[in-house]
Amino acid sequence: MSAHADVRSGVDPLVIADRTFGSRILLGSGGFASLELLAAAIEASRTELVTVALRRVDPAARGSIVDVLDAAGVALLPNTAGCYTARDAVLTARLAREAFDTTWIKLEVIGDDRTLLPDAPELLLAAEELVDDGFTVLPYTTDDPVLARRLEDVGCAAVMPLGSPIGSGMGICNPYNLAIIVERAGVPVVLDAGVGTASDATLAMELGCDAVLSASAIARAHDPTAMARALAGAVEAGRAARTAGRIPRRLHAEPSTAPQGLAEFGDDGG
Amino acid sequence: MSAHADVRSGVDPLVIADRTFGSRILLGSGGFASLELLAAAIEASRTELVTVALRRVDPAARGSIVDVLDAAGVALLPNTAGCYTARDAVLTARLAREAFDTTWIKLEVIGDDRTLLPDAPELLLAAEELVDDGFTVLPYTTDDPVLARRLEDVGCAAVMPLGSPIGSGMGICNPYNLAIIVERAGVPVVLDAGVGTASDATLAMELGCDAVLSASAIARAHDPTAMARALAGAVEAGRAARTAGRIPRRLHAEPSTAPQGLAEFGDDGG
Amino acid sequence: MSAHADVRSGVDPLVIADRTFGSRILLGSGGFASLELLAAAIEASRTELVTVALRRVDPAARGSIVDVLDAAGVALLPNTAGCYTARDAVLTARLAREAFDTTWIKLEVIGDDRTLLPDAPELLLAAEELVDDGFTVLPYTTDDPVLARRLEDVGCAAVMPLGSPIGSGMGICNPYNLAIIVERAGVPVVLDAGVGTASDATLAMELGCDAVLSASAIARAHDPTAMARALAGAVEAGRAARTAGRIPRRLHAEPSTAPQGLAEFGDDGG
Amino acid sequence: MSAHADVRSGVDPLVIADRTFGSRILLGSGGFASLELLAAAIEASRTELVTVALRRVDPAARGSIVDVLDAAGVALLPNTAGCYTARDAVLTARLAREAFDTTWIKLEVIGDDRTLLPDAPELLLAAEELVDDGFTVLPYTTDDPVLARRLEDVGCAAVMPLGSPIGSGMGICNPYNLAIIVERAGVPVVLDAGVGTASDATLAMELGCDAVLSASAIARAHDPTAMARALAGAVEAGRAARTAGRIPRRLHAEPSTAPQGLAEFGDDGG
Amino acid sequence: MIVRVNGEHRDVADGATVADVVETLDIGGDRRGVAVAVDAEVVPRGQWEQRVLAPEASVEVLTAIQGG
Amino acid sequence: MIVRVNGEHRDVADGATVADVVETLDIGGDRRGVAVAVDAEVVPRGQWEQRVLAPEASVEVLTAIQGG
Amino acid sequence: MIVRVNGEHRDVADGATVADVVETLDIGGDRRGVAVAVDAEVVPRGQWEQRVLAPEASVEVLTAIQGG
Amino acid sequence: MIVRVNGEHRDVADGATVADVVETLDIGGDRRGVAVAVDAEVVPRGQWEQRVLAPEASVEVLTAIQGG
Repeated sequence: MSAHADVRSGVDPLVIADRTFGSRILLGSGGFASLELLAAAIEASRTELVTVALRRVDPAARGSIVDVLDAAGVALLPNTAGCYTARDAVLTARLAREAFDTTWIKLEVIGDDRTLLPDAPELLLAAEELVDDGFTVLPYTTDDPVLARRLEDVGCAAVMPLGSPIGSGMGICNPYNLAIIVERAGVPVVLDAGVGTASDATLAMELGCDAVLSASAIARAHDPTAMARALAGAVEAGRAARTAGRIPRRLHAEPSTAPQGLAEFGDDGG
Repeated sequence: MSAHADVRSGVDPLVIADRTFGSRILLGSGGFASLELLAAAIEASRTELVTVALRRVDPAARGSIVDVLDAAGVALLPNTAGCYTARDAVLTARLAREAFDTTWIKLEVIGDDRTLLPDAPELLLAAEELVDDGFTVLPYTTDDPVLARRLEDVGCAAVMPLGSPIGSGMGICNPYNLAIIVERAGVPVVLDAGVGTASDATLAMELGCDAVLSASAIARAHDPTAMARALAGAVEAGRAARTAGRIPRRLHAEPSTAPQGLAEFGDDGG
Repeated sequence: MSAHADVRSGVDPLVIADRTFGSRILLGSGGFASLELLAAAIEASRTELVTVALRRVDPAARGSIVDVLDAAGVALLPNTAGCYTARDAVLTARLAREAFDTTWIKLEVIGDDRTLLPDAPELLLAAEELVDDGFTVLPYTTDDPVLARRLEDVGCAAVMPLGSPIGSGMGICNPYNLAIIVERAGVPVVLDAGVGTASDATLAMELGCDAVLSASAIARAHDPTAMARALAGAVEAGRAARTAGRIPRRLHAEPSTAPQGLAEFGDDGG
Repeated sequence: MSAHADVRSGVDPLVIADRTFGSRILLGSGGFASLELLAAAIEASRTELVTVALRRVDPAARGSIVDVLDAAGVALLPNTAGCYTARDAVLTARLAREAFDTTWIKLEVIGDDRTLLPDAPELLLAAEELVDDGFTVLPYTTDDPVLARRLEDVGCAAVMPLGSPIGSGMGICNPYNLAIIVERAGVPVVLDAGVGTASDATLAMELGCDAVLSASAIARAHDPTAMARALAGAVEAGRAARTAGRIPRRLHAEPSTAPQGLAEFGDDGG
Repeated sequence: MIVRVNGEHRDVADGATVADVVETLDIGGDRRGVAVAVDAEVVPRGQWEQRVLAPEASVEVLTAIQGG
Repeated sequence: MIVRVNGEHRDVADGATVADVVETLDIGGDRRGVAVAVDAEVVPRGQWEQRVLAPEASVEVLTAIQGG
Repeated sequence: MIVRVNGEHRDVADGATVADVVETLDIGGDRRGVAVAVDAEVVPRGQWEQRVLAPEASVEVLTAIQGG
Repeated sequence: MIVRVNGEHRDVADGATVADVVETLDIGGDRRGVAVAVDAEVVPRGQWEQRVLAPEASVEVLTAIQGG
């Protein structure tokens, strides 16, 4: 996606499908020690879109995350976390649509519980079926440019490649793949998973991502609210830097001070 | 230097010698196409300290950089750019003190004009002499932790290690050295040289630098003002992230959604 | 795959399916300027398995690569280069079986002609069908650990993840993925694509790969024969290093000389 | 130093000062659990030059390292390990000359016992004094290209930059500095310190180093003899690869199979 | 009759509906954000009252939690 | 009749076989390493003599080249 | 007599001072940010008037430019 | 008189030489690879016999160990 938006004037919205967002951070709600911390992180990150998962009702549960998101005035993005097959993911998406009255779904189809990496064929299968069923599909995918392209081709509203495994905090292990995905994408590219700290988010935006989704980096930070604020700034800085047009890398130095007019003090008397 | 300042409350000043700065960006004034662009970058970066060089007076010169800095209300930091010996650097520093009525000096003693890398022994010699002469010395140095320590030991008010060669835009080639310098420094550490874009500045702050000096990355960017704004945000984001306390890196995934309460839809009929 | 083979005694064969190889280099035959250069590279690399592609017969063609491989006494590994669908790849594999009287196939199903990256779903489909048809399938795959696992699950005799795009010479862009693939693989892991020079091959073996396939790095080197020899040594060195058990990485120094018994010369008279 | 030696014919000696070596590995003798293991590593590495340190005579000491080196027929290279000042290093070098009847010295002047990094100004001072005193000086230095150049200028017979701290096994933290050192060096460049495993040594040679010195990587490996053999092969492979001339790195793929003559099977009936 | 609700066996009256079962779960508030699947099929809220459970039916009653 | 051989139209006698077509291609040596597909189906070497081509048949005659 | 000013030879009156030489350079404004070295020694502004130049003296008159 | 040998105080006869001190150290073999410094000055092997130690002299007797 082009980065030639007018960042300076502050008019640089993120557009996914038919919705426009003022913030380029998506927040994963998992891992926060309390709903209060989640609420504080939502405010500090300035996110407008927050993921939730579907689980069996638990009478012992205190408070409702839906109420927290309502109070914060942010949109809810249900996910299919925990699904290992297209069939379970599709069913979960339909339950989410029923529960939250939204056709938006963060599609996760995991290959195994050790790496939590996407299962490419099942993911593509589920994406196709959900798009046909009228969903706005945001798939959590690998950093494979071909898979990203095929997800776009079947009608996904965005692609959400990982930088590194969920919760690993390893950042972007393969910037080249991400750059290729961005170069060829016709839909927004959202970095999903792997962000460990601010510079990871800045780099993602400099590589041309349109947004960053972060959960663990914020929720599990020593100070989640401060990290939420840090990532918000990091995403804006990275977006602005890409728009500003960085200098090229070169192996050798390039003087920042012109040599002309340099004084000559003669050779050392000593 | 400790990063346990209270970033949240916005009270997190940079203190060098006897002066306090609200901004953690130092701006190099070299390379801007015009004084107007420099002025715009000063405002966008929110810097409070800008370097200047000393050269022979040029009657043909249009406008005075000193006036620009005065108008912007920022302090001037003269440098010794172009000096290859301790003797020339010391003399240049004394001329700067005379010209600008300041004892602050960004000390540069270069080893050759290809790499523009510091000459360690000459640099240390000059630093010692200038400190003895009452200067507040901010030396541009390599990323050698031992040299950084010796510069501090002779009384430098800060150390300014490079991330990569001046103007190379290569970022921080050796984060390990920088981390060691920070770990042992008793004075502020300012990343000087090498910054190419926002993520470099964010990383520098996450590594524990107290500030970042940037010239080429801003002056030579496609849109210097936008890049100045980007770097300002990047520095704040990196500082905030270090203070917030990042999650550890791990090779394997860590779920952001708890598995408890996962629905069971039975095995696939199909 | 375990690396606890007895490298020292030189008894450390590579076993794929029912065949045993003394060399851990697979050679891609593409890109050599002449069959003579190919023959020289085969000898210099000490490979025992060389890929060939299937194309329309060209009466103008000089010499037969099959004769070259026969003369060199190395086995031929047909590939499905140029196929974009499972169907074309399966048909090409069957033609190769007919032409060369071998059930071994290097399975390539490409997603597009720009990145030449594998198409995960089509690749898995083709692999399954060819395994069912009795082929010994060696799939060229991405560095996605889940896909690698699924290819093994459908019966592939090895997995051949890429380090970086074919011919890019970028080496191993994501060593973490490769390490995870190796950690979980029950069949040999062959690094395929991306090798640019010797250190890439050494690193691949240190990460636990069982072999390295190289084409462009050798064929397009300034001196292909010398590079073939270099890669042969690099693969052996990497294998030996993994078996030898490397020292851990640490941020700080560890003396290689004991301090005990250090002379004391008193303090400097000067 | 140029790499255009005739590697193919096996005639590619390392020349330092007036001596010629058939092997491009220098072995540090520190850290081996026994003199027997050291002897085995010497043989396996095929080194012809081994470092020793000077310490107070210890009547309890079993066996003599000098005898071991004599028996192995390799030259002895005394070092000044443990010296923190030019004065102690110079005195130690002179004692070594007296003890071993050699003017060769591996010059180490350390800045502190935590990083064991060289102290640039003291190192240069000691090098100059020892060269004037007729020594053949091989200085252990940082990866600072300017310092390397100045060491060469005062007459050092080689420069031995570190890849990373002694014993850290971090490999080459800043390949750019090493490349610049090599590009400008008029004397042999020996990578000293930091090698953790084979690929580090291969990379060093690909960057243009003339030799690699390794101690901890071999001595502290799980199997020192196997690692010695691995590093010997790794150094040769890297040297050969540099001479062979690697392919360029490119972001996008470059086909290794020509598309011409690709079969057309019509579109899928299904 | 016996049905499985969120993985646990429950004895419910013959002819019990999805609504009856949901009732037994002490769900706070207006049940916003609750969805039900019976035997791996979504049952829209509008049909909870009508939808009668068969013996051995597997009922999943789900809601939002922190995740992703 | 007209058939397509490796993408080019050829006029061959009615009842021409795969073997006839392969014959027309000046392939050196013993034809080792040659395989044929007709209309996207492999024709084993043993059937080249018998296999008669239909009009418009698409014949691919392939062999090994450097690649991969 | 001849002195060198910023690298160029100038013919100045015997007894010329630093101030005289600076005068000849058309420096705008109040000369803030200007410093002078004679034969590699700083001459404080307060001494410009008194400091008489010797023949062959090398005078460097410097000011601030963008840099660093 | 008292001298320091490798950091330890030793009582030696007045007029003791470097050779005498080295003798007291039980050094195996031909003493190849041994060097001596007295008060931070190298004493060449050829002078061990002649070189008489002063009271309080600091003698370092060094040899090769694994290192570097």
